[in-house]
Amino acid sequence: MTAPAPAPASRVNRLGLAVLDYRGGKTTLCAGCGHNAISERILEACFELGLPPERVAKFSGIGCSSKTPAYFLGRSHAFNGVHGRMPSIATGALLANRTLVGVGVSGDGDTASIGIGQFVHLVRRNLPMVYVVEDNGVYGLTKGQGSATADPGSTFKSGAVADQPAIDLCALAIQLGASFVARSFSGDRRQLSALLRAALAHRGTAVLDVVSPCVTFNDHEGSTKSYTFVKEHDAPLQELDFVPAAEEIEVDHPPGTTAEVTLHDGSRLRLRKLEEGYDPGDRARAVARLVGGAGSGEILTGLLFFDPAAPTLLDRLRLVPEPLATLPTERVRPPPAALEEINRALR
Amino acid sequence: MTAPAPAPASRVNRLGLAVLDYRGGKTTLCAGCGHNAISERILEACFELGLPPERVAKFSGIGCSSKTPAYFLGRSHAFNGVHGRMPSIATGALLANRTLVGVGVSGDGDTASIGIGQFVHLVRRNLPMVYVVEDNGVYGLTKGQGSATADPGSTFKSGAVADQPAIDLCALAIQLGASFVARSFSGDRRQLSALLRAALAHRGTAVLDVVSPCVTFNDHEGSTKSYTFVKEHDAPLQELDFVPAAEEIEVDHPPGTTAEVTLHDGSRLRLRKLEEGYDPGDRARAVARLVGGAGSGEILTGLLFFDPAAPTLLDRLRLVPEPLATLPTERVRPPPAALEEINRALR
Amino acid sequence: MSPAATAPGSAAPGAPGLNDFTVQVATPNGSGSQSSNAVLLRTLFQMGIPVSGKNLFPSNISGLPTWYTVRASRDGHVARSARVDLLVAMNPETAAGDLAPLAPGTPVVHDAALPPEGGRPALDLYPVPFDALVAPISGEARLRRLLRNMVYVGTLARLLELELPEVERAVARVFAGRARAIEQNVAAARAGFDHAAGFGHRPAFGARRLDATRGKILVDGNTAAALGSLFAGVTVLAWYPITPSSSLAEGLIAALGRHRRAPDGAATYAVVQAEDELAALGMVLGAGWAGARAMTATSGPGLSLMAELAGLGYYAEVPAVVWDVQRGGPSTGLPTRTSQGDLLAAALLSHGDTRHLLLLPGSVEECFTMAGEAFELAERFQTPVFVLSDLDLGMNTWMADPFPYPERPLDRGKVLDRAELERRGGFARYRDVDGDGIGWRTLPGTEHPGAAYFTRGSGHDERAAYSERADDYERNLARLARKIDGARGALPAPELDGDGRAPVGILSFGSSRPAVAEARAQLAAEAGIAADALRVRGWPLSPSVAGWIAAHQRVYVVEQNRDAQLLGLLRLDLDPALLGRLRPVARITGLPLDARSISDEIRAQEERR
Amino acid sequence: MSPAATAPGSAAPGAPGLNDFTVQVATPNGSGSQSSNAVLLRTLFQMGIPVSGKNLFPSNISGLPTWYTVRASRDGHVARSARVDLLVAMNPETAAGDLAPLAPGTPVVHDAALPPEGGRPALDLYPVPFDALVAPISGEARLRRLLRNMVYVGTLARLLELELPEVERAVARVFAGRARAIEQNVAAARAGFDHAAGFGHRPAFGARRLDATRGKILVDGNTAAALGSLFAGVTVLAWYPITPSSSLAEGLIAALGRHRRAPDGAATYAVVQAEDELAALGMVLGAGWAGARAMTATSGPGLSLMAELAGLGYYAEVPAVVWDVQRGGPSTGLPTRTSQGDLLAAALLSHGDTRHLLLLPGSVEECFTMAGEAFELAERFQTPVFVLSDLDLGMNTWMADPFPYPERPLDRGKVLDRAELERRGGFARYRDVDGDGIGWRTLPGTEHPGAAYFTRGSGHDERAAYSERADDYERNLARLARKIDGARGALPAPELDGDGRAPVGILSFGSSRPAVAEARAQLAAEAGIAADALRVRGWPLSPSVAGWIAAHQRVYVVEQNRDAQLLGLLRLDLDPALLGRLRPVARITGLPLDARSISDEIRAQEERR
Ligand SMILES: Cc1ncc(C[n+]2csc(CCOP(=O)(O)OP(=O)(O)O)c2C)c(N)n1
Ligand SMILES: Cc1ncc(C[n+]2csc(CCOP(=O)(O)OP(=O)(O)O)c2C)c(N)n1
Ligand code: SF4
Ligand code: SF4
Ligand SMILES: [Mg+2]
Ligand SMILES: [Mg+2]
Repeated sequence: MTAPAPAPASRVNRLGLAVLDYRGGKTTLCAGCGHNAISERILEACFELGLPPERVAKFSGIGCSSKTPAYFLGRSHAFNGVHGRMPSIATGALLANRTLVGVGVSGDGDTASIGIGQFVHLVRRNLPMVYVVEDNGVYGLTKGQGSATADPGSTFKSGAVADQPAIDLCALAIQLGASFVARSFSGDRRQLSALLRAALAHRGTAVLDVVSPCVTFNDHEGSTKSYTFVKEHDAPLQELDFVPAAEEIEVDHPPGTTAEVTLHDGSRLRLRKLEEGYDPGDRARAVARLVGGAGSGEILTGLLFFDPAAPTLLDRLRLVPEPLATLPTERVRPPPAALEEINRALR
Repeated sequence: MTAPAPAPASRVNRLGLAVLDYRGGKTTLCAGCGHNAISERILEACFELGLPPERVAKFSGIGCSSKTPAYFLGRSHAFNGVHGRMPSIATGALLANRTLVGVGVSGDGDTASIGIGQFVHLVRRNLPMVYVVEDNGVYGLTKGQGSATADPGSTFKSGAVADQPAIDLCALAIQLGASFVARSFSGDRRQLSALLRAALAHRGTAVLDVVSPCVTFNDHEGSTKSYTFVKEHDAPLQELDFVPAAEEIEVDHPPGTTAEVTLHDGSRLRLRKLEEGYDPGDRARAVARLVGGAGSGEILTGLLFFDPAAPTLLDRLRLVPEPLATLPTERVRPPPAALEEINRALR
Repeated sequence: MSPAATAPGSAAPGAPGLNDFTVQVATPNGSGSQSSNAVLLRTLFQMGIPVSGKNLFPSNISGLPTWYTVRASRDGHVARSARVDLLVAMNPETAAGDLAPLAPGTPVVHDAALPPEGGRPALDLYPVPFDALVAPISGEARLRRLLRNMVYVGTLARLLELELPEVERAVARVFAGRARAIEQNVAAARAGFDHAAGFGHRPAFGARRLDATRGKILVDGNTAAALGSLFAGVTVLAWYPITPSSSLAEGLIAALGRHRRAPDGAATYAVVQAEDELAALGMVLGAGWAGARAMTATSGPGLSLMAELAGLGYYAEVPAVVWDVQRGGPSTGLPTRTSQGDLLAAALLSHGDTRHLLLLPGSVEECFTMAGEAFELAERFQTPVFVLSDLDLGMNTWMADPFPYPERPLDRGKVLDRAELERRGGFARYRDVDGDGIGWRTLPGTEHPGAAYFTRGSGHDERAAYSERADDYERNLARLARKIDGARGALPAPELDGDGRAPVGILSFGSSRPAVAEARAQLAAEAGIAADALRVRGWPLSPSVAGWIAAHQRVYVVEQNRDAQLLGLLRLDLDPALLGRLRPVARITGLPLDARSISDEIRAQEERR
Repeated sequence: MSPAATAPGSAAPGAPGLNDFTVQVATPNGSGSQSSNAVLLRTLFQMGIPVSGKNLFPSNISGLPTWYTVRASRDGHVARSARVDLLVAMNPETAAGDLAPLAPGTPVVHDAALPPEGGRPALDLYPVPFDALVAPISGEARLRRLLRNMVYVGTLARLLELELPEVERAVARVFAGRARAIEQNVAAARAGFDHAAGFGHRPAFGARRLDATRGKILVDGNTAAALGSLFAGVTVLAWYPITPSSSLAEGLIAALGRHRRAPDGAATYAVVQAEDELAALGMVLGAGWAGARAMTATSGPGLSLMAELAGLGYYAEVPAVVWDVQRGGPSTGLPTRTSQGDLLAAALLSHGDTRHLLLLPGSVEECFTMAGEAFELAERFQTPVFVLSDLDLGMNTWMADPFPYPERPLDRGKVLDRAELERRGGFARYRDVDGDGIGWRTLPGTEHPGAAYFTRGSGHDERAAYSERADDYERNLARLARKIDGARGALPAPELDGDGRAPVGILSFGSSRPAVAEARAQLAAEAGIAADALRVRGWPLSPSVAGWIAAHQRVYVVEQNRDAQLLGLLRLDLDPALLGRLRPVARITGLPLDARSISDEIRAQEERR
């Protein structure tokens, strides 16, 4: 079992850092907000993987969710941008310095409404980064208006009922060519941890849509994003174990029901299938399963799709291995002879 | 056979109007541009259906494609907006006057890049209008840069090769809850005509992605949006006949291979299936078929998805039947007693 | 921490007195003090005493510090007062900072369990055992937390001699229809009131019934704007939530639901929560083009996002109404603080030679009336109109006169219908037939073969046909400039105060209004400086502004931004000979403007001369 | 139709002469005349005669009218000349309009098959049987259509006494490496040349070898900007296509591909064609934040879309370079016509109190050098820098001095690396430690536990922590204002012309430069009016501008927009006492500025005095 045990403050990881080195500022979110749990899972995952916090760059848009990068990984740089434009800012930063590990946090409003265009194109580019949507079906920070991921039929606190088809960000991402797509629940510590660690080890855009109840505006009876509803309707596709690159553990599951996917750094995600026949490597069927299940109430969680071989934006651009940002003058300014030749050609 | 025969200028429709009454200004597009053929098909469809041109409102964004509303239906109002924002402008106009028949024309750049956010949300709202994407895989008007619908592997005139997953606007629309989705080819007069007439008769957003070769920048060998390539790889799902509401014709196809869908105004689209088992009423399978077929080179055309019962934005808003735009003062200004009561409550 | 931190005037002179004091309540956000503060405000209002309430809240849903300030002013001053005459310290996290700036002897109501720390100049402490007092009222912990706040209202009633029956009436108003809540809150207020009987002394100031609020209403500017739009016959609202404009849209949605649906539910309006602000303005332009009265409401970031479409509206000549309820910028800035920082951005919004009409409401009454004027202007001039409110005006509670019922039927501007087209035998959309730069338009759906025209944001001739000709282009742009310039006289005239003979003038706009009025009184009373005042209510400038400036030797331009943006607009517009008279009094702290910071600055400048 | 339609100066005085004439070629768009016109331009250039070329093309891919103007000027004037001294009428659709404004006796080369219609004042006609002449050269119809254009080059060579060997050399340059094309085009030119031998007479003006172009290059501003960026070490380009900026990005992509890839293909740069302009600027900000030299290029509509993110860059203090190659606005406007209409929009881009640094290149040389300066300024001042070029500068062909190799190594501004952090024991991102308003920053990935800071567009204190405090907010905004103000001296100083003693000054910016220079010569020669000139090259204004204005009694502010936007910026910035001296000479037709419209206007104003 590799799901993190609550890390005692004294434990250190392979870098000799304690959990404390991965903490951020005190949260200013509501007590009980799902987003707080996700912050904890992210910092734990970074701790467990032994990522140097200085190598991580955090990105977010605007919203309660987008505030959270201030509450984890205080030793990492962060860029809290404007509403819906986190993907482009992350893209620029990660092109400028490809050695960074990008962690983006967004909300369902930030991603599915104002930010849907940038989301679509980020996914297509397959820029290596983790993209977490803290999905509560409402605009928390502006006090509870409905968002585009609210399921039709779900009621808002105002009494209004969501009546448009919900945007399923996972189905959308898979259909657009994403290379790693998962759904989880802020309250499922074990599953979320495994997925986050796998996402951090993936080379490509890893989309994690995490249902994360808003206790203030969307946790009531009638909401399909409340703690109660999600707990009751969570339908995990797999039981997940993350196996770090160095570790080797015994397979203790009956054969045939377990699969393993190997991540970029050699680590593996072990999937014990709970839904017969679901294959996270089959793009068309994965989309069909999600689209077909829409409206059933069931919330499919787990690793929905994975393609480790999809070329990333970095591959396509064939960047040098070093960060572009700090290349010395002589590597970015062609020599005088080059300019002379250019001038000659224009003469 | 109800595909329009080339309408002689003298023929008149049920309104007593000739084709000439549906023409627009002289095209300024390149000779041979696929967009010109689509303009012709649109005006013919309006003529054949006997739509009063004054009831049609045309919308477009920016691009060669978006210029075309100037070249058909000169007796219809038109709003040529800014790049990528046609959906919102059309939404406002059609809410202001629900009695208008909205015809939107956009390009693949206008829709799939800068405009993808508005496209996604228009489709979700299911605003009644026809949305034609004149899809050539390039930015024509800015001289040939690649667009997001260019198939990976397709080469541009510059020699560059498209290397990102293409956005399949049809798959996207279906997945997002669209109610009418079709794909066609500017060169397939019969199919496009039937689809356009059905789209005009549909109550909801009718998305038509029409492959429309750009003869100047994307009609070369190596392009998957050239006339030659499309002709060779066109895989129609059905043979289509549009049957106007008033007409009744003999079924002359062997039973089992023919289906009919009935449109809002009582007209019907008759489908003679060419692909075994394809059911345009099954959202999940339709998406899976498109996603699964991506990369095969085959261009699936025809009616991809249809749901006549999906509630439209007008249904949800419960608008009065008259145009909001011209309601008289007494219907939009509450009486003095209402204000008195309000003032009292604030005292 | 104190909300004012180093804000202007925190060491303000003057002492509280009868019906002249400011109470500040410090609480954590989300703790439910909103209702208590409303009761406090209402009680004073019902006692006939002029009041105003300022809510200083964080950009956070719950837990961060919040301050609410209730000001009673026998003279009717309703600007923020930088003085704190009495503090209700409910937030242990900010207590130290809240107490620090207080003058010695300031009364402080606090939780008996949390006495303020030592080292402070002697304050006049009133400890209240909140938990003990609410314990008997409810068994529910969550409710008890809320009720604590009503206890301090009762305590204040005793200390400030508020009339208890009016407190109870106010509770009944605020919790209208919820009998159990009324009962419990009244009990809490009484408990606070009774407890305070034991203090043995009270502050040197307090309240006594006046007759200065008769016939008035209490309302915030966003509600006023929503109601104004309702009675102006708005038919399409497209919006995207953003503080501090959301309550304008949400207020309008509520009002439309109540007043504009037939018994069968059919609506004479359409509301769309758009996917973003670009879509919101796109919808408004589409609707305006098709003939609807269409509007949106936003704040700074949304305004910026609307830049491209705003230019389309200007150039394609489409009516639209955009409310910008300003907040602190730049960028996300201080989303829950007030500002007048979008003036230049709105006036010039978009690339190219774009100019917009602005309306600048300075009161809740004007939020109501200008909502109507905005539509009239937008349709008359066929152009987007930007109404610049702000958080202070929009979200705080103000006394106002009741809203007047609009007298005239809607004027929809120059629209040709079928019959008129028939009569004229056609039309040219962009031809200046009337000499005012405004062409006639038709609406889509008009059943006439000559009704259609082609609307575009690219170059066009008088007949709306595509044109790249230099002469068409130049003529069209010149006409547009003429059209916008022609609106000067149609926009609301400036509000003038004073007899016009003072050597000093104060020029301002928007929510600076009450602070300017009070500052004038302070200048006159404290420094013998008489100052006239002019408040600009629209852009482009009224023709009368220049003359007024010319009649004053020194004109202080008061505004709530860093870059003196109104002064900037004046500089862009006026004869340079007048500009030497103008002096900036521009400052932005995020807090509503107070009079003291204006009068201090003007007095200092006048004395330096 | 004529391109100038009612453009300024179409009835311009002056007569053509030796090495002083303007040839206008009217063709349908897409007919392949680009290469012929390039040969014509090059031939004159190679003969040592100063030249300039102006391409007037439609917003359309093929078929609509296009005009290309080649001007030869022994005096080195390279502004557009409104005179047409010789017309090549290749477009039957526009022929009538093209001929209409011509002075009697103007030489016209036309297709023998399409003689100009009667009723025109006698023109000097040179009919050429294009089809017959190209028939022997190629059997391919499409090719023959292109070759027709080279025929008129040959005809002009004869008529204007261009040296045929230089024509042939120019053909070889333009079709470099394509032997068959060279051969056929030379044949076409010869055919035109030979045919013209039969005319028996020629125009009264023509060309003769000079030595005024030695060492010069021919290039457009977008190429120059691309090359300047390349040699400034750009590492990230994010862009979205839009005329007239696309060729800047595409030129840079080509240059990067050639000069910045290792033999194994590894690139020291990243280019992304973004999904729109918001994403483009977002990427640039992300990259600039992470330490890259990042840029984008756009035009008006894209600039408007960048408004929100531009404010983020300003407030979060992120380096970024944005090229705005201006075109006719408002809205989509005239996408293929030039303008200086985005000046105010760029300077103030975004809501709130946002101000940006502007660079205003006036020549292709400056497009090169300012590309480098833009990065230096952006990184030094940690803020977005907007470089305002325009279609005339960016897409037309100009003579220039060869580009100078940058002398200094890249200055990356105040960046703390690990060692320096160690030494300082930490840092506060937004603290003004050096008194210039500029804090020190760290780059993500810096391996030091104290390196990280939190970047945001919302309120923050010196340590980059979230803050809503009034004092933090006000202090931060004031520092930002100081920082931007401090750039005045760091921006390129104005270019001055004249001895500074004239009573009249002409103040301008950008591509107005050559027209102003020529207008000064005209004023001196024709009206005896001596005028000094100052060209602003950056914003905020150089401190020297005020003094220069003060030294002149009347200053004409020349610019290519409707609303006198440079004058507007001057009004915003300068002592009002100086403003009375400023007089607008603002006009926008979409055509590149010509000298005559300036000198006429100034002369008229001077004479009216
Ligand atoms: C351009 C712009 N428009 C609107 C806003 C106001 N706004 C702030 S957060 C938010 C929605 C956030 O919702 P979501 O992303 O779901 O985050 P949550 O608060 O629910 O975690 C909005 C609309 C803004 N900051 N900027
Ligand atoms: C905001 C903005 N950005 C860029 C442009 C430039 N532009 C004009 S058309 C176009 C692309 C059009 O491509 P598409 O929609 O595919 O139409 P096509 O010309 O291929 O029919 C672009 C980028 C613009 N007009 N506005
Ligand atoms: S409002 Fe909702 S989303 Fe925001 S912090 Fe509170 S619980 Fe979380
Ligand atoms: S450039 Fe392409 S898309 Fe544009 S008109 Fe020509 S063929 Fe059509
Ligand atoms: Mg949310
Ligand atoms: Mg295209």
